Amino acid sequence: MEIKVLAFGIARDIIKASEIKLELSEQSTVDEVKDSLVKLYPDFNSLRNFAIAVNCEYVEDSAPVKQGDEIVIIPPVSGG
Amino acid sequence: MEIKVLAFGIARDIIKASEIKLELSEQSTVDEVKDSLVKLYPDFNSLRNFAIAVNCEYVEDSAPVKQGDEIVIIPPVSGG
Amino acid sequence: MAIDIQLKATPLSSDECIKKVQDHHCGGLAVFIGTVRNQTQGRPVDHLEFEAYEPMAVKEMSKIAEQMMDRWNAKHVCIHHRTGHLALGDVAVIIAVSTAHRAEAFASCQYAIDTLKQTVPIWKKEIFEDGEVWVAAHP
Amino acid sequence: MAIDIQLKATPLSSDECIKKVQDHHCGGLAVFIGTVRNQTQGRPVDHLEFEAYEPMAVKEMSKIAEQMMDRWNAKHVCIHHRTGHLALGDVAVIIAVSTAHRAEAFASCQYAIDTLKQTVPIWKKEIFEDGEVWVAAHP
Repeated sequence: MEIKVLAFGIARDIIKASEIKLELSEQSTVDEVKDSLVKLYPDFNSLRNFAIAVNCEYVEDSAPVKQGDEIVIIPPVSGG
Repeated sequence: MEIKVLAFGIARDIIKASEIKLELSEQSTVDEVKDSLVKLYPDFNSLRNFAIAVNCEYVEDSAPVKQGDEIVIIPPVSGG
Repeated sequence: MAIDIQLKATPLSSDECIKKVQDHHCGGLAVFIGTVRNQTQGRPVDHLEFEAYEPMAVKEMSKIAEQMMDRWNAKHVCIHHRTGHLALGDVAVIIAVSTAHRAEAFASCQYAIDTLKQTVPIWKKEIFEDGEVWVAAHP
Repeated sequence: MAIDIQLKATPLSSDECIKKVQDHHCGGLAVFIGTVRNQTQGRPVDHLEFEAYEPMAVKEMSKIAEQMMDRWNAKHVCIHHRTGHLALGDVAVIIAVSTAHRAEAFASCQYAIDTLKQTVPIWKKEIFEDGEVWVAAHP
């Protein structure tokens, strides 16, 4: 399946776009989203950390992702 | 010696004036100021506590008072 | 470093207090605002009167500000306290402080209001339709 | 009980936030104001850009407000956060809370800013004359 991933902050600079489409096997998890990102863009390894939000919630790496989910890369936050 | 004592808040209500003159022996202390007040106005016993300030500072009961000092009755404060 | 202590008979402005302590070298700015509440259960308060022994009240509030600087490295401190006639809901006190780090802003601001309520010679009287009472005077 | 959460590209008003939480049943009203500082040592910052993943940022700030109500009995909570272009000294965030007792106001306000800085998806970039950097992105 093809999933769309949105990027903010330094993640947008790393992928040089505000969204990217990833080709993942059915029944993938957040872990596989992260692996794909790091493989395509090794600069993600240089971050202090990065999380993935699915449908506006932080989720575990083992959480499933499916087509149509709003999947967002959350680099280290620095608000406040 | 005669000393002047100022009163605020409920202390002013108790002595029914904003100041009172007390006749004390030379080399008196705050303790004697308090004793005189309680003797003259037993209602001071009904307060949660009361302190005496000398020249704008809280002082111990053993502190001396002398003519010309600014002596003030400080009933329980309730600002803020 | 600045300390601004005021006792005033006119309404307090949180905006004014905040402006006095704002500093772009300070990551923490905390404010406490004390509002007049009905303290005597079950009797409707008409209004309140705040009275201060002014020179000593200012001196005690200045001591608090100095302690905030000594113990928590507060950079700027502003303490404004109302006197005179207040209605329920009016602001009686504002304490604003700025510090390099936010934990110190909260800790010093809390210390300030806790200490103010114990040491600063200011008294409030609640006035009811049928009488009045000095708050906290009796056990 | 009221919660007011806003992400806005225009200047924040402490006055507005305080008004939203003022309540004469509440003895404690605490405010935290976060001002933009120069975070990268030794390089003069020209300005900053704050970017938010808006729906989730609002949701995470709402969660914080709900926790303030659940854990500290906060009565009213107001959290406003800036986005877009900010200069040094501009206000980036205001958190105002009112509670029955003042200790809860301080504790919940401090929890709110500590948590916001860890969980709310907002990012700031410092822009220098000769480059820019996303704050806190790298170890």
